[in-house]
Amino acid sequence: MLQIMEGSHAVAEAVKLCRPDVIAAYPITPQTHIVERLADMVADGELDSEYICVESEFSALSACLGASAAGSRVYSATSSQGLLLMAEVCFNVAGMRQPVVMSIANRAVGAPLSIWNDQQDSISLRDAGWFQWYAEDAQEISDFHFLAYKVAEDNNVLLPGFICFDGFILSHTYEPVDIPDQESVSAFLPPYHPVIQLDATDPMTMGMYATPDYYMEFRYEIDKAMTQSAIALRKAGSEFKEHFGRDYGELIEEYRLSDADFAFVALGSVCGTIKDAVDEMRKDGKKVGLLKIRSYRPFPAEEIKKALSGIPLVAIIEKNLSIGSRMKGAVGLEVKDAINDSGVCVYSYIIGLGGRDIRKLHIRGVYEEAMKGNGDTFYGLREELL
Amino acid sequence: MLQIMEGSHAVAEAVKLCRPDVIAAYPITPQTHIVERLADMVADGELDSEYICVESEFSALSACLGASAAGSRVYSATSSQGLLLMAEVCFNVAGMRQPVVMSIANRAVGAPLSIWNDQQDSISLRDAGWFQWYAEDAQEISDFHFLAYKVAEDNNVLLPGFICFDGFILSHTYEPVDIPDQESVSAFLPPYHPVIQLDATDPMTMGMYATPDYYMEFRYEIDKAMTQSAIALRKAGSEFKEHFGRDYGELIEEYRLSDADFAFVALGSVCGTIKDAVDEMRKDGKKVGLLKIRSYRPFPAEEIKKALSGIPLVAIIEKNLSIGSRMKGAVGLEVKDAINDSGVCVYSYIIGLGGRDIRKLHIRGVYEEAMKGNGDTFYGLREELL
Amino acid sequence: MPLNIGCSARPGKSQENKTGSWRVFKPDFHYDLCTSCGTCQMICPEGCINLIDDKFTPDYTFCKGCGLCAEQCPADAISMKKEEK
Amino acid sequence: MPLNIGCSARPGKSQENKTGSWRVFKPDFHYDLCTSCGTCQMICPEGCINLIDDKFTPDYTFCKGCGLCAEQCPADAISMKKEEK
Amino acid sequence: MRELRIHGRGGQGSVTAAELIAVAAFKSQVFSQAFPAFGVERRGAPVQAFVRFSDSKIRLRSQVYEPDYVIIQDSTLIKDVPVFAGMKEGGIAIINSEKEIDFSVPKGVRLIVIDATKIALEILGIPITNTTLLGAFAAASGEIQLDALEEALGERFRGNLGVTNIRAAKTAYDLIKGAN
Amino acid sequence: MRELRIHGRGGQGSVTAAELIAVAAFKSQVFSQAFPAFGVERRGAPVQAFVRFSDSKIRLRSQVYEPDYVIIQDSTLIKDVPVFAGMKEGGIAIINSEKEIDFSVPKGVRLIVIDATKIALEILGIPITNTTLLGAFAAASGEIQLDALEEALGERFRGNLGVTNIRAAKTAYDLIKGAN
Amino acid sequence: MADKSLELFDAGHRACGGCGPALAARLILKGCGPHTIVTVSTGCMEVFSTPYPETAWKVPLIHSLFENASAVASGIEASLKKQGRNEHVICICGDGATFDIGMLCISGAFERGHNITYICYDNEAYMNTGIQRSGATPYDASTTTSPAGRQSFGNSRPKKDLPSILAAHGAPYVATCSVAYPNDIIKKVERAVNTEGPCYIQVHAPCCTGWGFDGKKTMAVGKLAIETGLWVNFELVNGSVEKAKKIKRRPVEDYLQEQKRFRHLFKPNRNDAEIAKIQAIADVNALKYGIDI
Amino acid sequence: MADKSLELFDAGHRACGGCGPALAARLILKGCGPHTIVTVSTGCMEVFSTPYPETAWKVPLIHSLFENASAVASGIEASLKKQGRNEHVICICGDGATFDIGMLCISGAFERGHNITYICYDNEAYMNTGIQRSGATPYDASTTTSPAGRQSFGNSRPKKDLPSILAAHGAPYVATCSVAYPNDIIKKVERAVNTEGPCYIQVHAPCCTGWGFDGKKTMAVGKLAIETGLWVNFELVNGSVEKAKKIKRRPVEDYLQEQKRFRHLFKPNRNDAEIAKIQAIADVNALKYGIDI
Ligand SMILES: Cc1ncc(C[n+]2csc(CCOP(=O)(O)OP(=O)(O)O)c2C)c(N)n1
Ligand SMILES: Cc1ncc(C[n+]2csc(CCOP(=O)(O)OP(=O)(O)O)c2C)c(N)n1
Ligand code: SF4
Ligand code: SF4
Ligand code: SF4
Ligand code: SF4
Ligand code: SF4
Ligand code: SF4
Ligand SMILES: [Mg+2]
Ligand SMILES: [Mg+2]
Repeated sequence: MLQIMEGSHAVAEAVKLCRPDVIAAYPITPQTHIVERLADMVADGELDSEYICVESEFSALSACLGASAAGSRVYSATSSQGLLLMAEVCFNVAGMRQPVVMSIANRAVGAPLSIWNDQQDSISLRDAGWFQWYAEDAQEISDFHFLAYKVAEDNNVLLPGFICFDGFILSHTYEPVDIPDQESVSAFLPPYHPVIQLDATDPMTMGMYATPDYYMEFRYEIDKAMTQSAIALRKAGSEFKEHFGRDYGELIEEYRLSDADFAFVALGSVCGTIKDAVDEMRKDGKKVGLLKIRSYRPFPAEEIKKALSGIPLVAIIEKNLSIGSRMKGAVGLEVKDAINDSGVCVYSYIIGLGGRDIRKLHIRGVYEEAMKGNGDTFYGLREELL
Repeated sequence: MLQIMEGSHAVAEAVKLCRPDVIAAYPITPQTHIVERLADMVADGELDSEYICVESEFSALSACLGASAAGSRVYSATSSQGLLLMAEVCFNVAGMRQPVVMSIANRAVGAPLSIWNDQQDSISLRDAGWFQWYAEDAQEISDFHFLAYKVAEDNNVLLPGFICFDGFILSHTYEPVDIPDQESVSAFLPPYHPVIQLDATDPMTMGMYATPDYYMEFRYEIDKAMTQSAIALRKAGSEFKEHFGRDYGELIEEYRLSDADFAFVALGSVCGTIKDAVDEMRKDGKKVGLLKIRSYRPFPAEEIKKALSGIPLVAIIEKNLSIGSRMKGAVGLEVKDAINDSGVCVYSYIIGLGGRDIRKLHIRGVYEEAMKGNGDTFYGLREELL
Repeated sequence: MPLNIGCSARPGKSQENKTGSWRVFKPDFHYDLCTSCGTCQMICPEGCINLIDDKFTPDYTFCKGCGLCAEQCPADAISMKKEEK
Repeated sequence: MPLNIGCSARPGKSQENKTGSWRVFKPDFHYDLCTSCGTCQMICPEGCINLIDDKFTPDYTFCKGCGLCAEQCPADAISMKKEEK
Repeated sequence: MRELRIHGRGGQGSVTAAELIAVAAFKSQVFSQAFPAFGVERRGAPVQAFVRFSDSKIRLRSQVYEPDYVIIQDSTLIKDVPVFAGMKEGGIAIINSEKEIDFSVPKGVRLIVIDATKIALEILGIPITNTTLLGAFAAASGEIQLDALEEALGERFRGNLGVTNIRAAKTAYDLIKGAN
Repeated sequence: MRELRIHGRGGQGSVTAAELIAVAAFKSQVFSQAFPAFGVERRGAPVQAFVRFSDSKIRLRSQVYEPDYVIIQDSTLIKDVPVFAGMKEGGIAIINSEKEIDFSVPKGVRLIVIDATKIALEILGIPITNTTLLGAFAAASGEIQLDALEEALGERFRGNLGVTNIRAAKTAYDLIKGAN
Repeated sequence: MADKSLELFDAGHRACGGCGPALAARLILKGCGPHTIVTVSTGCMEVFSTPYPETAWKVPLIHSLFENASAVASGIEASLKKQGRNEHVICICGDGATFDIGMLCISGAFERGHNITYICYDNEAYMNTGIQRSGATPYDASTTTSPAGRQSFGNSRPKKDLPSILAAHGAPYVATCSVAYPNDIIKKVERAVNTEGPCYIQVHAPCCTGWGFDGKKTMAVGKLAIETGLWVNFELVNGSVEKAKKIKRRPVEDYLQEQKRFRHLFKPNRNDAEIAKIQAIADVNALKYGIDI
Repeated sequence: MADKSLELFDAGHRACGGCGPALAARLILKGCGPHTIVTVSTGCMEVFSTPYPETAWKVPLIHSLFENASAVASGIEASLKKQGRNEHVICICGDGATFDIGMLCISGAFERGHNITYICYDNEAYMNTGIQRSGATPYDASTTTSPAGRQSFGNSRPKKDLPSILAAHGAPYVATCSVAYPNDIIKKVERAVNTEGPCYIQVHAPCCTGWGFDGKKTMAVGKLAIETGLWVNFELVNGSVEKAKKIKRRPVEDYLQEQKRFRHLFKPNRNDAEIAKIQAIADVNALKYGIDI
């Protein structure tokens, strides 16, 4: 049913419909409204989950790991500092192949401390073995949760995943969102049946260490599972369409790209602003378009290559910064690799860090800079501070 | 004086010569021999440092931050899980612009747990704002420490840095190394004079938070400082040559590249093995060479582009894996970006993860694969396990 | 005004934030009742009550009008009034 | 033999590691002295002393020869001898 | 697309007001989006919130810089905050104030002054003016239907609180409608 | 470049032996490199260590697969560990054993059996054979000078421990030299 | 003796009017004086007093993370030792930073025996992030992560006994105090910073916003906590109770009724069973510290 | 009652001969029985018993990280609760994982009151990484990070009192025991797993390699610790000492002399002053737990 609600509450509603057995999360702005709402649901008996009020993010994800290993569907959510604090556990959960789903209300990382949005937190965990999907609006956030459990728990995948959405910009915004009913969700997402499990009636040891004779093959298996997750997502996406009408068959979304000679590439909520800007610029006669990356991990290189083929100028709108990298943005490097064509000019623009607002005029500004040949740079700095 | 000693002890000797006021580190294989040796020096009164026996890596780096902010030169060392555990602090220290120097005895990260070498740990922290240098042998490890403090404490830099070297392979190997005397080191590396400092006679607040009005500019400043560190390193490197004769004027090292039509690119100790393999292959008439990346952060894109110019086939020997990335290796993406020429074929090879030994024959094998057009893949998997 | 390195600052700037504008109620000091006990000064969370010419005087530039001083004054020498701006 | 997912395993495989080969000294049981108190079985860190036909019998496939059983036997019924291999 | 900016102080319910307007707009078959100016402000400090209205799906995610409407919950803000900044010509500014003083508003902006505090005190018994001002906004802007607003209020506030808040909104609505 | 592999058990000092050889080689003006087979082995479990010798800087970082020399600290290992694996023709294998039994070694490999335990027990009073075997290695291989080895031992072990270890090494050296 | 008139915490900070922790900061600084270096954790205190570039602190202060103030302080102390400097090193951290996420660094710092004073301003929940439960949240208090609801009476766990935990770490001096008794805070802080070794002080700091009362009642609510025995001001010297204020106790509901976080115990219906449990907590406190007159 | 003959820990593990912790593992499993799920921390125990694919564990076991076994156990317990399952959930962790780096997760798990039993096998240093100091290392023990040297007598801090710390967390049952008394371990573990709420057991587990004695002496050294009063086997029920074994004490040097880690107290010269300090620690223990006959 189409309802209007805060993005965080859309998350909470979606999580509730996924029926996690155990929830363990630690509050951090801007993720808080999610866990608060879930706590309310539990307190009111609307949601029959064990809610563990942990003392830190480190324990949050560790507890999720334990519960998952014991056979439960689990859920967590965090942001920024919290994600960094659990970095070691993140790598661990992926290596242990537990299908944990975690919502990330994206936020900048310190120092300096900032509670505001960019995507440095999840991007910094890009090696960790979690799939990472970025939502543009509340609808995607909500829908991604159903898809995430489906994909994570797929026997060919068995990997954990982040559902990323821009903190405040999406988490704290009221907007219309279609929340399905329990029956349809249950039909789409059956209960979790673990492949490996802690069980006294059938003992096994989990999380052993691997000598040089075995380690590399285990890492290979994780990478393979990640590749499999793309297939699983496409499959789940088309199944989702059958159930709910909305289409998530692709890991990317193309917006007015087919005839474009300039493409923006972006992740998350800024795609909405870019779409509006693209429409405006089209009216001005500029043949621009947008490639939205939904799945950053696995990185859909083939699709991106295809979608951008023939477009000579590409501007990546990056809400992250890999300090000391030439290109500066982490996404740009991979887009460039995907295109693999030096005829194409791929520029990375670091923008909107730490909650710096991104307006349509900035999108247009990026276009101007790219046309002038200025790229791989910050955009929108206050010169007077430098 | 040229001496023979274990790599870890070469680190300890170098650290001692740098005269850190405060050392805080937590043991983890294969870093342990470093801190044990430093503990010995302190226990025997050879080293006049405050040695804090912390309860975790999280506190190790946090204590270093505090001591550095109070005006001390500080030192830490870690590996793998320890580095991941302090990930949040790493980002913090860089943002707070404290010139902390930390040795990383590179080790794989779990799960599965592995105490053996690859470079996943430091590579995973590539966004954190620390410079990252990779040593090929004990001599480089030792020398890098003098350079690191010099560069980190440069007023145009004021950033922390990792000195990375392959765990066990370098840390546990006895080999000859020239350890300078205290007088020469002191002449090269004067005492630390902090620019900002906690001091009751001149109070200031450090580590404030930044609203969207300021945050992005602070991040820009860090990135700029990182760029400056390359300049500072070149300067320090030539000064170092004057003092000690060894040359670290460049962020890369070229080995038989000038006439090569095939280049390996690598970081760390495997470069030694590659050099031997290159010599062998040269004897077989293959015009191969090696580009060794000393500084991965800042990434010396210009230098790499120049060094590889005209070489049509490049194979990156990667001891890391960015799970779900098309190219798989993190270094390859940046090399490809640096070259920026689709005429050049850049292949990434994931090899030697979790201590899988890398032999000359594997280097030759990589060459064969590249010649066959197979790239961006694992090399050396035990097929029978898959 | 370039940035201070590492997001640091020296004391002083806090006073640029005139929290007096937040005030909805205003403490009125009745010095005829005041016993100069100093309680108000000690407990004002803004630290904005100063002893000026032997009188405990709120600094309205910062006083948020929380009413704590009025509530705690043992002599009932402070009353809160709706702010007029 | 493909890998088990997540580096996991079921019990049993430990026994493939025959730690008996580590042994330098070997416990010799003198059943004439043994009082069947069971101490040795309880305290062997390898858990490799079994009650077989009413006799406490070390499993030399795993016994590391640590000597703990001999040291602790209250009846001095176990002696350690250099291993002959 | 039309845009609204609400100015208030921490604790005065500006964010709630924005949310309620968005809900009411949604119930009035208008696409809407509401969000706060994300900050760390404590009780008493100036805050803002925004609402967008549109006939199609709203994709834009930036803050509001050129509002069609402005609601000012507390006239003391005017001194310290540029409450009228960027207002469009033809826009409407609604100010809660006891006095009918003449705030100097940008050219072409219609100014509505309402003593919402008095209404709130009378009906709710507390000087929380957000719901009252919603009524005024509904009347002045026409972006939301009164019954949709009432429904939104009824859902948000249970029991008697709902009844009184609806009454407060309606009172202001009628007042402004009457004044029109 | 020549390569040595040492087999032993955790606690028998194989890694120390490798290090001492490398030090002695260094003192003998030979470039050397010593390192253990990195593992998690506990006391009693089989372990390995390696040494390389060269006339130029050693850059190679892989383990040793085709050794010129092998030292086996404990003959009980032979049953469980492929101690002779990869040995080069013309190589030398030194085994600590009480008995002069004929170990079947690869073709072209010279076998030296020495009762190092006896020597160690006699001179050091404990069955730690690593230093004794070093003497044998020096004599058999010629890679390191006896005086360099003695210097290395003297630096590593202080006081009387140094004296006795040197004596043990020298005894083995003389024994093997005499046998040659 | 502390110069109580010295003002080391600037006006202009952004705390709510009537903020207990803001008052605590002022009083703490009066206790330790200007020759002090402070580390703070992420939380209300840090957020209302250090938005760049507006610091309210006139003593040197460093903020690093939410959970590591005590480790940062350890490093500072070591550095000062090496430099031969002798500033007091204190941590000022929220209860979340202290009872929960900071326990690793705190336990480590206390075990190592650094000469630091760790002060927790205890407003009994994570206020900065919107009133979530912490280990310091009292039994039955409703917070956003321990909400009262149809199947919940609020926080279901008793307040963690951190003073005892840190005394068990061997802290030579542990004390509790309250913003309701300003001179007591100053005195105890002064004693702590002048005691060699790691000391701990826990300051009850009512938070009008988080607990749900009017800002003018901050001191009154704090006093009620003590008068009902739900908070006890005591000193533990080398692990033994040295002093605890004697009082004539009032029933706990006098305290509970003042605050929205306990409203569900009275509305829609009075919950005598739960109130009795809270009364029992006060009774145990009274017995343990011998505060009844 | 525990079936003591059931063997749940397989031979073939890679511990040193005579390893105290390996023995502890066997005995612990006898105490809790097969209806148990174990979490272990990184350390000797994990390394000698779980190299892929050779596990020594016949009960379900999970290893995640060095520092989070108690948090993982929290999750398992919650999951079992939700599933209506009732296996015992126990943690078996080294002293480093427990006293030091695990304190965050432990403190949190105990505060939340999970129904788990946390067992520390205390070999008094980080053995897996090569004998570095932990918070459990006794005073003056030489380790690789607290080496005896020209300016040091070894570890300069007293052993952290974790049983008291966890009792102060409200643990209903806290006990210490030693591999030197196998039946006592089994009994206490059995009691703990059958006590509702978070329980803590600390098993003294001499490590021949790390302490420097011959593997055959593992039990003897453990007994000496108790006979000298440097280790006390006691039970704390709801915070109060319920039982502590009475002994006729021997001088501490009988224990110290057996171990290389204390050798510097006797060689080259006997250090009476330091030995007296250690004797004082035993004396305080004896007083605190009333163990003297
Ligand atoms: C690792 C990490 N997790 C979560 C947060 C979010 N966070 C910031 S402050 C805070 C709560 C602070 O609570 P407390 O310490 O009690 O201080 P208060 O705000 O109540 O004064 C939280 C959860 C963070 N900054 N870092
Ligand atoms: C975060 C992290 N830091 C350090 C290590 C390295 N490490 C592994 S085990 C260990 C020591 C274990 O000590 P303890 O818990 O006492 O167990 P023991 O080995 O003594 O049995 C250390 C330091 C690690 N695995 N992870
Ligand atoms: S509290 Fe009242 S009596 Fe005391 S100084 Fe202030 S105004 Fe005067
Ligand atoms: S009303 Fe509050 S802020 Fe104003 S002076 Fe009184 S105590 Fe201070
Ligand atoms: S300990 Fe000795 S007496 Fe007891 S059963 Fe074993 S062999 Fe027999
Ligand atoms: S010698 Fe050791 S391993 Fe062998 S049976 Fe006896 S106790 Fe067990
Ligand atoms: S929320 Fe509470 S602690 Fe935070 S500033 Fe407001 S009153 Fe103070
Ligand atoms: S080092 Fe100690 S704890 Fe580790 S396996 Fe050996 S005896 Fe056991
Ligand atoms: Mg708090
Ligand atoms: Mg240990």
